[in-house]
Amino acid sequence: MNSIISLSVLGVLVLFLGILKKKTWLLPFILVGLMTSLVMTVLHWNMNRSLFHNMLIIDNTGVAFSAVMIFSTFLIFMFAAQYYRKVTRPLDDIYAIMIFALIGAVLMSYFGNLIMLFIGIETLSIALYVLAGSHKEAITSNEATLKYFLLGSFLSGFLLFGIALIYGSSGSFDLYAIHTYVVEHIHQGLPPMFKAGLFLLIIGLSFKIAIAPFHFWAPDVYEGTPTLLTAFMASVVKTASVVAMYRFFSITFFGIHGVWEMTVAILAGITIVIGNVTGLYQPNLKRMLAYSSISHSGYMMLAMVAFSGRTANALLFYAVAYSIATIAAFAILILIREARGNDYFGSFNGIAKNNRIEAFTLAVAMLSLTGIPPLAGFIGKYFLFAAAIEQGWLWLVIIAIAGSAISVGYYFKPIIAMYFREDQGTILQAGRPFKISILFLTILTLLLGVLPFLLSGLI
Amino acid sequence: MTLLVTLIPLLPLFGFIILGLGYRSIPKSIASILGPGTILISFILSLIILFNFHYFAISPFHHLFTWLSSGRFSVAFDFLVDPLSILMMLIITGVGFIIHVYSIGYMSQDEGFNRFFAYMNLFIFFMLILVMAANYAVMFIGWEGVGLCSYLLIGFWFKNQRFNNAAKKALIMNRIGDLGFLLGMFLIFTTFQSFNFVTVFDQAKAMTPGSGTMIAITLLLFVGAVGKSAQIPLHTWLPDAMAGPTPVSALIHAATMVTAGVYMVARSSVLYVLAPETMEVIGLTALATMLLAATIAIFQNDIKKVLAYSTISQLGYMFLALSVGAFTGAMFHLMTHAFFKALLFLGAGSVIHAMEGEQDIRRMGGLKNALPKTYWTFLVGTLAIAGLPPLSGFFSKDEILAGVFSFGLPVWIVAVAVSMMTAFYMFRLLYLTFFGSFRGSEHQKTHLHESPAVMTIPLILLAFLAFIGGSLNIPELMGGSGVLKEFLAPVFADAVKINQLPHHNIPAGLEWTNIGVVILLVLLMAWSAYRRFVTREPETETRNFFMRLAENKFYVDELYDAVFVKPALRLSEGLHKVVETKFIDRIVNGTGTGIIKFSNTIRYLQAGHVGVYMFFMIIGILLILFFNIIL
Amino acid sequence: MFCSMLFCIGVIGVLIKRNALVILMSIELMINSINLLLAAFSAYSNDPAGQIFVFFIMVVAAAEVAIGLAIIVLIYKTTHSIDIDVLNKLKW
Amino acid sequence: MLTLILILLPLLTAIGIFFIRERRWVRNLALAAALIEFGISIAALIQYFLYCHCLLLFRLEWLAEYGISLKFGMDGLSMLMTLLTTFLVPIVIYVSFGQKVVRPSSFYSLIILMQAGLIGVFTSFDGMVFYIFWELTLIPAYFIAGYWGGENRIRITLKFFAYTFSGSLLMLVAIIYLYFRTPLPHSFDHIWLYASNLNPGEQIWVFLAFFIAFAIKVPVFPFHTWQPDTYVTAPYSGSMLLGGLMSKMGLFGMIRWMIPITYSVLNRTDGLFIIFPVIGIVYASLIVIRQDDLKRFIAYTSIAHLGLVAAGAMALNAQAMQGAMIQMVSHGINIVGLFIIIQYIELRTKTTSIRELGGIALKAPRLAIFFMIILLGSIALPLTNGFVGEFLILLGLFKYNVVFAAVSGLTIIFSAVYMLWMYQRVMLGNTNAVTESFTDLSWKEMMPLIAIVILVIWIGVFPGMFMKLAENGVGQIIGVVR
Repeated sequence: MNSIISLSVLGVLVLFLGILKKKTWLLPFILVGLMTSLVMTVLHWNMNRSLFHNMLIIDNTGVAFSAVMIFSTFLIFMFAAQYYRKVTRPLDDIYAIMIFALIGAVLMSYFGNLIMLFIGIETLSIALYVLAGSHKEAITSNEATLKYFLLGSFLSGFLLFGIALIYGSSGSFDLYAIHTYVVEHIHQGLPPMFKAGLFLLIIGLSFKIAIAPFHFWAPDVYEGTPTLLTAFMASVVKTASVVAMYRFFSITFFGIHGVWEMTVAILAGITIVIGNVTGLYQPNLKRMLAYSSISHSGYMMLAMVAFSGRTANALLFYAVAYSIATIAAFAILILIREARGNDYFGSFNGIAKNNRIEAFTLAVAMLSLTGIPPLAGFIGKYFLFAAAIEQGWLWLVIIAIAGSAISVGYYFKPIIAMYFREDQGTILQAGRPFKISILFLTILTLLLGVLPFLLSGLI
Repeated sequence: MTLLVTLIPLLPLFGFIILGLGYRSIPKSIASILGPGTILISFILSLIILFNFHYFAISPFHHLFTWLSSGRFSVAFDFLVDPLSILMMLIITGVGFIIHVYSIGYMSQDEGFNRFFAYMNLFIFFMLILVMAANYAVMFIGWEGVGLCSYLLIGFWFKNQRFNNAAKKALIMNRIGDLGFLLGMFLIFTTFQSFNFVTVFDQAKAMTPGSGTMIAITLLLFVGAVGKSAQIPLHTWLPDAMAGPTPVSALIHAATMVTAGVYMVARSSVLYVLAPETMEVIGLTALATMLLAATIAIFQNDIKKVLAYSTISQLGYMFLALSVGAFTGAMFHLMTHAFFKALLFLGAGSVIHAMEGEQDIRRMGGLKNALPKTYWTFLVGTLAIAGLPPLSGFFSKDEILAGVFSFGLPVWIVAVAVSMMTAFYMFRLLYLTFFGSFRGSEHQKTHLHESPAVMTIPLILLAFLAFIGGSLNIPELMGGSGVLKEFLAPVFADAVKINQLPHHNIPAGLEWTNIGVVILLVLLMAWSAYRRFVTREPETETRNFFMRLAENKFYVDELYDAVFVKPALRLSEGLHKVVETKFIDRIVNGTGTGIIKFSNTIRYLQAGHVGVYMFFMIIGILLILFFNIIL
Repeated sequence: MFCSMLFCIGVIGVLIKRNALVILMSIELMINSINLLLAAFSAYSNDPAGQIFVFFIMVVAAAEVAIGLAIIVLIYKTTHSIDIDVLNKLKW
Repeated sequence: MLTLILILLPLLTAIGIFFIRERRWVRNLALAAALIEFGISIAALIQYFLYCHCLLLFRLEWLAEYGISLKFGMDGLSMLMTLLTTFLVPIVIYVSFGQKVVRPSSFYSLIILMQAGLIGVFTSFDGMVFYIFWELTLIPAYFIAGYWGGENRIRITLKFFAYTFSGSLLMLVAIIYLYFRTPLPHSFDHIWLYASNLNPGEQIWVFLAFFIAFAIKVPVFPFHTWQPDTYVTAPYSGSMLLGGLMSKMGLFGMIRWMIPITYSVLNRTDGLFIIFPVIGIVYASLIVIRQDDLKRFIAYTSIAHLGLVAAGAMALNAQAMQGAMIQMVSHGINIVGLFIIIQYIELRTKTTSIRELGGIALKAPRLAIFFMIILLGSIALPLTNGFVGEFLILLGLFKYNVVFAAVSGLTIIFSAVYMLWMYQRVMLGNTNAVTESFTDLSWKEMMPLIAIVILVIWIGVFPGMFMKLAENGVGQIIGVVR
């Protein structure tokens, strides 16, 4: 609870600072604020209480995930200075909106009631619509925001419809209440209306996570959105939506796997295939990362399908590993764009020569996403595969590993370009804090890979 | 005693290592002492062993160390020094020493002097290992080792790719045989759980004659022998092997290595007598080889080639003897053959030396005045191989013929025919080389000279041996005691006991008449050869189809080339061009490219139009709802 | 039933129309149909939560529409059209 | 404990070296580390023979709740392979001094890192840890071949990586699958994995996954197409590591993991899978005859030789498997020796085309001698290392199935054919323009070759120690199989 409050306060204060034209204070202030709210979140550990008649449920899952999301945001803000170096006007609005979006995400990780879920999602989405279009001059940015807005609101309509149907059949918005309803009606079969609601809910969330066939927005929007915010989308938003979905499966729809698991499994399979295969052909890193994020959503669905007591943990680990790697990749992407104006793989040629740390970071990120031991990505994948195999979803796992095998094809493009292709004498201007933070990300990836038990036993 | 026994092979090895490491620094003088010296000591040691063995009956077994061991399976590096081995050791070291001495003179001008002696010593080492081995595995070491040495020595002048090809051919042919030998060993092991001669033979005695495994074992081993001893169909390497320096031909390709097959069969006599069918196979192979080689020999013009083919046919003799169970006879002939064939080769070497590398006998003639020593020794050799009494060849051949006669008349006739042909081509060689008028170039004529003492003395020594060598085993018929027979008796005792072959004794009169007939025929041959090649000029002889066929070795090489070598190369091409690139590699790359193509197609789903996206999403939604609600 | 039909109409409107404004309106239609649905349900099982939710939805929808209109204006400024198919720079 | 040091030392060295700039320092440090590593492994060997002829085990909980624990140990097999690794890596490093390496710090740290990975693979007794190290070796190999490689290295190395990676992913699935079939509490410990109970159907799938993964690594026909290109394009150090050590990972994996777990498949299918390597022997031997590039030549010969080893490993009897172990060591030594010689030749003549060479023996008798000895080793002449292994393997195969033995035995003929052909073309004959100014080896260059030749002879004449190690290791595996 405190974290939400503190975040909101932070957001408002940021706006004030903007009014006071205190540009230089902005980022430090935000970083400090995020740290404090992160601390507050962590203080909720093992608190396990519900607020406002189960409107919000503060449990370890929620705490862990929201901590992760706040942390990711923190990292992204680390790179904000670099990204907006050339911009002169105070960016308080954009930062504030990012923070509000974060609040939405945190709500999604705590919600105990469909109303809260809806509010969380909408807070997140509306903020994102704005962010996506925040680069007003660029036509791509406009297109991105338009597409995102139209599709987003369209699908949130379905989400709402789903909520309505569930409400209609169960007569409540409260997750536990619905669950009791489910438990009562499970043996004489759930009414179609409820089922329809359930699936519409899943669909609404799949859109946010970018599960095929609801992934179409992702590549375009990612490409059009300003890179920093793309990183935000790719890490925080995805995590939030995943945890939201997890809450459904762990609380409300607990005990009726039979109803949804096959559908989700098929969706996951399609997503993995489409994400990886399509990613293979992408000419530039940003769009490639979009597809990679799609495929990773597929992998996370793998964990949902193979639902068990360890799923939360597996998801957490995977989300962390994925977010870290992705953010690192986007950080390097920002540099490349700055130096070269574009992010086609050609622009990566030989940057390893003069920019060892940057190249190394990107390489590690890519390897981690590919799932090569001993990096965090591998452990995450291992957890998912293990869970899936344990539950006997062998065919799905086969698709998944086929996907990872294919993914080598595109994750190695930047590595090859950076290390094996001839040098063009590029030198990336990265500030010291920037370098430190990417190094930090790299070390984190390695650390989680070598000492996974730091995170694996958490929830 | 074990130490002494061990020293016998180790000394040549020692010589090899010294010469090999210091092949640059060591001066020729030292090399020419070290090389033969080690062999001489080994020879003396072998004599000591013989002496001890004979009078103090020391145990034939000498254990060195365990070589391979895995679980129950274990191969020990053991020596078995029984009469058979001792005989071979004496031949190898003795003849070896003489040839080494000869080489000092022969190779004196060669810059690879040290290398040569290093290889020769290495060869002696492996050869000794081969004959001293107490089990098949260790025997195999020597078996392969001598093959290697012959490879190295045939290709000694490696500048010349033709020689290298000959060397390669020799090793590969040997390897083909070795595979058979190896499989035979494996079969032995799986049958008797051991490689040791003694164990194997003891168990084998219990087995029923003519059993399948026995036949398989013996046949496989014989394949090895065929490879080593250049019998049909693997005989083609030996003539080419003459590319090597002449002493090599004398030592390796006449006296010792090529007889390894004979030795091996004799060693495994117990197994062979248990497989009569195999014996027949051996007999037929031997007969075929004898005939073929002899016919070819008649029409060869290269002095060494003639000798090479005669070697092949003489080896055929030995195998024939083995096939009729006359093991002692085979060994006896092996020994005498070592003497006179070495002698002949060295004589040829001396001739070539004098003719400055000329090997074609059509360019020679009338050398007997220029090289008297060579001529006389060569004459002895010829008489010996032709089998005229009282030279060694006569006794050994006679013993074999006797054995064959008791076996069956037709075989005897063939054998006699071959011995006649032998006489013919040997005398042809003799006449064309030493009689008549000189047909070489003027330059050669002026440079004709007798070889130095270091080369002639070995000739004389060998001539002496070739002369009296027969006395070792004069049959009872001629009031001889058959020393060798008695000496080897214990080795072949079991074999003879088991041997089922018919052994009705022949009346002495018949025996004598046979001998007489053979001698007469041989003399006749000598005379006809004289008529043909001395009184008439050799060039005038016109050659009909058959002659040309024989002259070209019946085109066996060409046949092999067409049947094995070329197809193999073409197959290799084909596999690489078709299977490898077009098939296997294409599948792998195809998967990759296929996925990329797939990607290139489905990425167009991302049409960029919001409407399209919405449309797809709706379809997705409807499908999900349809499958979950309606169904 | 009626509400579902209304919803479907909205969906179809979104699908067939190419004009951003009309699509926005259709989405609103969808949302309103849901509001109606919720109200009906809450009346059916006399439980106020549903109607409260409706208010939430209205608020959020208002915000959404505001943003949406802003975006459309933005688009119009850059492309001088509000046809959604004009913008397809980002694809494949 | 020593085992842990053996893994950690290179890891730390690799990290350390990565940050050093001074070329000479990097080189010497790397060499020193490798030599120390060798010393440690010798110490481990002594310890092994002094105390229990058994595992020197080190265990540490890692992901307890997932049944993964860092379990390293040294039985006979691990000992042999570790010795091989620690013996070869210093040689590889030393030889690489010959050519000027760009970015030495990365280069040598990758080599050392690879060593760490290899030792991890050979000594880990926990399935998942094994897999982790298995992949860990892939990265350095990829980068070495890709960064320091020859022409169109990018395509080739990517193919290499993708191919092997796909294989190992299959293995990953198989291992995890086994994990859930192990008796409770589930564990990746090798004992547990051996004890996992699968029904025949599952066994076949698990077996196939393992087989493909390992076959690609070895490589066994028909999974070999990545290999020749990679050997050719990789720098010599890379080719040595790939051919000498990485290929052994596959065979080692077969013996340590595949066979004990799924031997029953081999029993049931009755040698169906031995056919692949056996075909490979003939196939590669035939293809090799027409190869012109020396590195490609070696690549194909190694397919043939390793095919024999794989066949031996799968023959499921003590002799064959022991022979396979010995032969793995011998082949590692020989192929590295051959690569060293080829490197010397290329350094002098700037070519590896057999056609263009010839008559080198005239100019460089030392080189000729070393070449000949190593070559004899690889054509398995008695009293060289090659023979011991091949003899045992063929004997074992003969016990298993006469036909296989006979066909594999053809390698005795074939190897002689192609090896001598190559030697004749390269070393013998008269010199030509290319080899006219060929200089003989200096003592510095001879060092590694001397070391290798000593081992060639040693294993050939007194294989006792190696046989003992192999016997102890194989004994347990066979024990499981029985």
